[in-house]
Amino acid sequence: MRMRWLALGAILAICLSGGAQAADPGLTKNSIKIGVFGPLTGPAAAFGKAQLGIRAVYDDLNEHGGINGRKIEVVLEDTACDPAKGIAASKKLIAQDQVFLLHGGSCSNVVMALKPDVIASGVPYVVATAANASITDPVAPNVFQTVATTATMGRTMVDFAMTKPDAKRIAVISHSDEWGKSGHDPALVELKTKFDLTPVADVTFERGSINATPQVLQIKNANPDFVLAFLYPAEYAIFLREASKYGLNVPSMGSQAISIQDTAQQVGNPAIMKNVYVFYPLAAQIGDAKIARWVDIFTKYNPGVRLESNGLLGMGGAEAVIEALRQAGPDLTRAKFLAALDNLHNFDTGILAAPLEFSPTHHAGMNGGATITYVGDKLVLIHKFTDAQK
Amino acid sequence: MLAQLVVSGIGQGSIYALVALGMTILFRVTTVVNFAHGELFMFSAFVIYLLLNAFDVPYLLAALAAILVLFVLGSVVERVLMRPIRHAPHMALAMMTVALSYLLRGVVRMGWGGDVRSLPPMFTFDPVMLGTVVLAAQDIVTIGATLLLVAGFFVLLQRSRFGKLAQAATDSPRGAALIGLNVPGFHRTMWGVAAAMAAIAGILVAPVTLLYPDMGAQVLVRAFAAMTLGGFGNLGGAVAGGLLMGVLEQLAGFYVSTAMIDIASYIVIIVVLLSRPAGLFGRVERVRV
Amino acid sequence: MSDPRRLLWPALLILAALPPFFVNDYVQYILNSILVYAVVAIGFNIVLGYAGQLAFANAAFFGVGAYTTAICMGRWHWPFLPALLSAALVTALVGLVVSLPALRLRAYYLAIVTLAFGELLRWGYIHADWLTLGSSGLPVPAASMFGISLASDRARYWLFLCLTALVLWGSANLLRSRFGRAVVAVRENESAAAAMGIAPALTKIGAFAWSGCVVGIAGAMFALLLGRINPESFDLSQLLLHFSLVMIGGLGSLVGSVAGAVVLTAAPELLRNVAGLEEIVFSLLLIGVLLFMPKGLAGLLSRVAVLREHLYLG
Amino acid sequence: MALLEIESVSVVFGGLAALTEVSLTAEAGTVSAVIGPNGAGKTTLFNAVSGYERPQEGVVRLDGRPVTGLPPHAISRLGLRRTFQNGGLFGEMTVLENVMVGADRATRSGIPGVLFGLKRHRREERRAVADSRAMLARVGIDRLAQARVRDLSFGQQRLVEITRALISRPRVLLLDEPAVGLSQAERDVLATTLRQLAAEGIAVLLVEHVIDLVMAISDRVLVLNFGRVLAEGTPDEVRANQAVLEAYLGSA
Repeated sequence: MRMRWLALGAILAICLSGGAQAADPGLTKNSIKIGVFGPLTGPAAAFGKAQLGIRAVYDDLNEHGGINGRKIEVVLEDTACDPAKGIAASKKLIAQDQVFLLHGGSCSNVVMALKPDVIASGVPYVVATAANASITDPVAPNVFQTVATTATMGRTMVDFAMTKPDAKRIAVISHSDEWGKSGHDPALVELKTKFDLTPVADVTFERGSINATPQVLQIKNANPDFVLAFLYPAEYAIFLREASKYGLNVPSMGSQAISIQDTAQQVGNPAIMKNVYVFYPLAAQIGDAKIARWVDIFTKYNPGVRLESNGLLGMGGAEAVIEALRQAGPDLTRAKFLAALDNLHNFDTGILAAPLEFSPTHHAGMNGGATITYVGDKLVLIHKFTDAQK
Repeated sequence: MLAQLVVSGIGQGSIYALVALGMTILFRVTTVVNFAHGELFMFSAFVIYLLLNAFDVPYLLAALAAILVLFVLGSVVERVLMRPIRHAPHMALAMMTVALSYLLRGVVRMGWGGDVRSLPPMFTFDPVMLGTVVLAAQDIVTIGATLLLVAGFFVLLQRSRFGKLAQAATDSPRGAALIGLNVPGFHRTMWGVAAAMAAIAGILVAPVTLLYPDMGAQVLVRAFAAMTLGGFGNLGGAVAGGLLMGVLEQLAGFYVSTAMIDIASYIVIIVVLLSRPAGLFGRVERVRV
Repeated sequence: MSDPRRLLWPALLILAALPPFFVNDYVQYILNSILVYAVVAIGFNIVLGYAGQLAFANAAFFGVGAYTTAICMGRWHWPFLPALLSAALVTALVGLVVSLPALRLRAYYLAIVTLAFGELLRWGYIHADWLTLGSSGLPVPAASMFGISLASDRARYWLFLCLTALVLWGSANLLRSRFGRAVVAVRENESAAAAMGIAPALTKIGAFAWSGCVVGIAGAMFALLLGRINPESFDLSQLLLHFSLVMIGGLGSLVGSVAGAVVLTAAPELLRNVAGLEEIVFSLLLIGVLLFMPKGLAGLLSRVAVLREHLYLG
Repeated sequence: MALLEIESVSVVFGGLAALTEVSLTAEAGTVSAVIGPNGAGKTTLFNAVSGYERPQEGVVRLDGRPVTGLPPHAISRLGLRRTFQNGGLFGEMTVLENVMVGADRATRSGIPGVLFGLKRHRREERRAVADSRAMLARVGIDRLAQARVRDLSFGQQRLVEITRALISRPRVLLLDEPAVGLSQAERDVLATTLRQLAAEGIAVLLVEHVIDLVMAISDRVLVLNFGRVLAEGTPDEVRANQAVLEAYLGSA
């Protein structure tokens, strides 16, 4: 008698565990569940527009018939750019919502905090706009970055600065938070290794401060040829205003978070903008036909939300996810999706300034980016300093 | 270079002085330290932003309206939040202002989201050159307004009957009530005046800085440093402390390191309060058994 | 026969040990967070509630505990237990240092000095790259205790549960002894306490040291919970949360502190995704407590007879 | 030498001579009273003896050991307890807890023992509760044990403060106007209790306005006027002293 119960128990156990292997979670006959997360609230909410852009691309895909017969179901979670909330969001998406893949993260500290558990869970994770190079270094099989890493950005900005004829004296101003530091450090390394230079001035400027006189005067004292600024939009605008007030009229370059139209509006003086260059990760400036499709998608699915470059930044990653899903074919599994991403070569997302290049050992997809500046009152994308002088 | 730093420091310090002045006036009359004063300052900037963008009124009108709105807000805060717990221990009063700062930040974040907004510069005439020293229009206005307000408050509190009543209401509320002074009403007015002071600081600073919900905290800590340096509850001390803090930050930032700017106020607070709690001009309170 | 109430706490403990068998990783993580903030609230209540000192240094204590643990484990490769003990000890010392101004300064001055102290410490975390890796954050390596790996949330839950129970029990014993009475006596009437032979200065120092020790333990738990520590976690918004935990939970009540932690850690999970909503709900809760329910949740709970016996209202 | 010796103590507040060369000795087992009009310096004398005021001149000795200048809690630990004219209790705590603060003086449990709830310390805690309840019963207010002190009447608060002082087994007990606010019945209980304490060897020092209570139970009486000693002696000597009659009771 007892034997029968034992056998029944064993069969039951097999079914339960067996069931789990058949189909990856978050996948049904006609839907793929994707967990999108980012700083929708809190001080860094401006970066959260990337998540709105990502969701818009998926919504647009659904309207055009989805992919391989499946529609994308987006679950949106907030991290408020706080590691504790970020971990809660990712665990909710993995354990509770049981999503098929994760696509999110715009604050590197949050991504670094939740990365270990995500790697352990094996859930495919495409990083939205968090750019810290250490996110995909060392490489993890299920973690991919789809924007230029801070190392790439630092290198590109230094290279661009050095294209200014006989530029030798480079000054750097940055925030002391993670975001500023992750741009500042690689730039100094590039300056040292490639050009054997050290910055003539290296000053910090705290988030939220409203006066940059000591910083501007220190930089002016070092009479630099070029200033690299790893600052948030508000503080970069204050720096530019104060620089012009004290006669520091030297070209300066802002990093990826800066949207040049906003800065122009915040500075409120076109003359200053002549000397302003910004690292630009997108294929063209907003308003150019080349990226009109994505601008329309963003505004269509996010009515009333003011569009700026941050909003479009994550869309390249969404295009990569869609491409990988397409290549993985109808009977989709996480393994196939990861394999498809692994050999996505020279993939032009249409929206990003550079193609995405992945391989099993290299998951930082985008290396390089353009620079955007005002020539007269027209926005122009350039790669060398001299391009803007024509 | 030194002159430029000092001038810019005074321009910056006068903002701290304005905020510290508002907090000191409130502290002197109601013995409450308003931890939400930074947020009142932030809120007034957003009120101006709303008026300018939604109704397209001239800046001056928007500024005056903001002062009025903040005065009403201050009075409502006193009536609804502070008066019911006026007999509670200091901790409850302090916590109420902390809760108020939390609430204002949440309301603004919900209303205007996380975007950083900016106001057109209030004065567009070029900076004045004093030899090599650049004095921006904004600094002149801020310094001018601060001196004006300080003088005004000195006359109001030291000379006028209103000032005497304020002093009476502080020293012995019960005594003041006995002579027919409506003490709670008086507190409500002072909360209104303090909030209006925060609005004035907000009006002067908004065009210089950029608007986002968390801009209040920075200014609050500097105002504390100013009040501590000048001696808690001492009007002249708050203003002198504010100006000193502004200049100190600039000098520390230039001559020592720009990383020092942020902690100059923390160091001042700790050093002054541990060595001479009464600050430079305050009087030492003697605690009797 | 030992009276039945003595069985109340052990029974609660066993009951509390069960959830890991039923919940998924996400809910488990929330439960772990609740335990961390329960210990934070207990520690902060000792200084704010029992000793009546308006000190704004709790987020700083929390940071010191977390960083000490992360540094001991991350850079010097200590196992978890010695790192936890050193975190408790170092933070107790920091508590002692912070108590020195408390001996001379009254309400507001103490609040402002401790606020400045907390921000100065955070500046230190950012700029002491050689020790804390600055703002890029300090990873906390996988921990184990007595050979049991603490990598999974479930294992961490049982560890946190033991630590919380230990802190709750130790604090209750201390508060219901001559030390606890001395702390409350000094809060109520310093000169009368001196007349009874209680040294006010020593008592305040003891309260701050014990509070530091407890919040240091919470910091160590926080380091384990996140697996990575960075300076922004210990700023003013963290301090606001600590204040809300204690004020809404109940000033001067251990059970209130735990209740505050449960409510305020679970609530944000329900208020997700709406900008500013959490701040508004927290501040309205705080205002509501200050105006209508000064005793906080503890006041509410104390109406339940069986709890009043175990509710040390001090 | 006497248990408590006060030798020509003078206290000056910013130019105002609150006390000038006041001397008093109190033997163990006796009740001494200090009387005088308001502002005569009675409370200042208590503050000087118990360490709350630093006398400019003079010495206070306890058991022959000089204690002037020691902080209040140090003097208290040597066995000198006092009550306050107003507000000497812990408002938020219950009557029992207030009294237990007094009982705590006797316990020797260290922090580690208490922290880990060792048996010895739990027993000590239980004994402290039992002793406190017993002392409350002795003073006749045990029914108030669970009440919050803040909610009690002024008279009841005085009795709680005296109970707390008694349970801490003082060697010298300073009582600042204990009889004020007490009903006649409560005053009788107070009188007998004080006499019993003296009988147990405690030196009781009393500042009091209720003259018949003072005269009934005091062994020695010190009369202060404007900070100076007007007269000193047994109740009868003082009652007959002409100078006291004039200054204090109005010319007969």
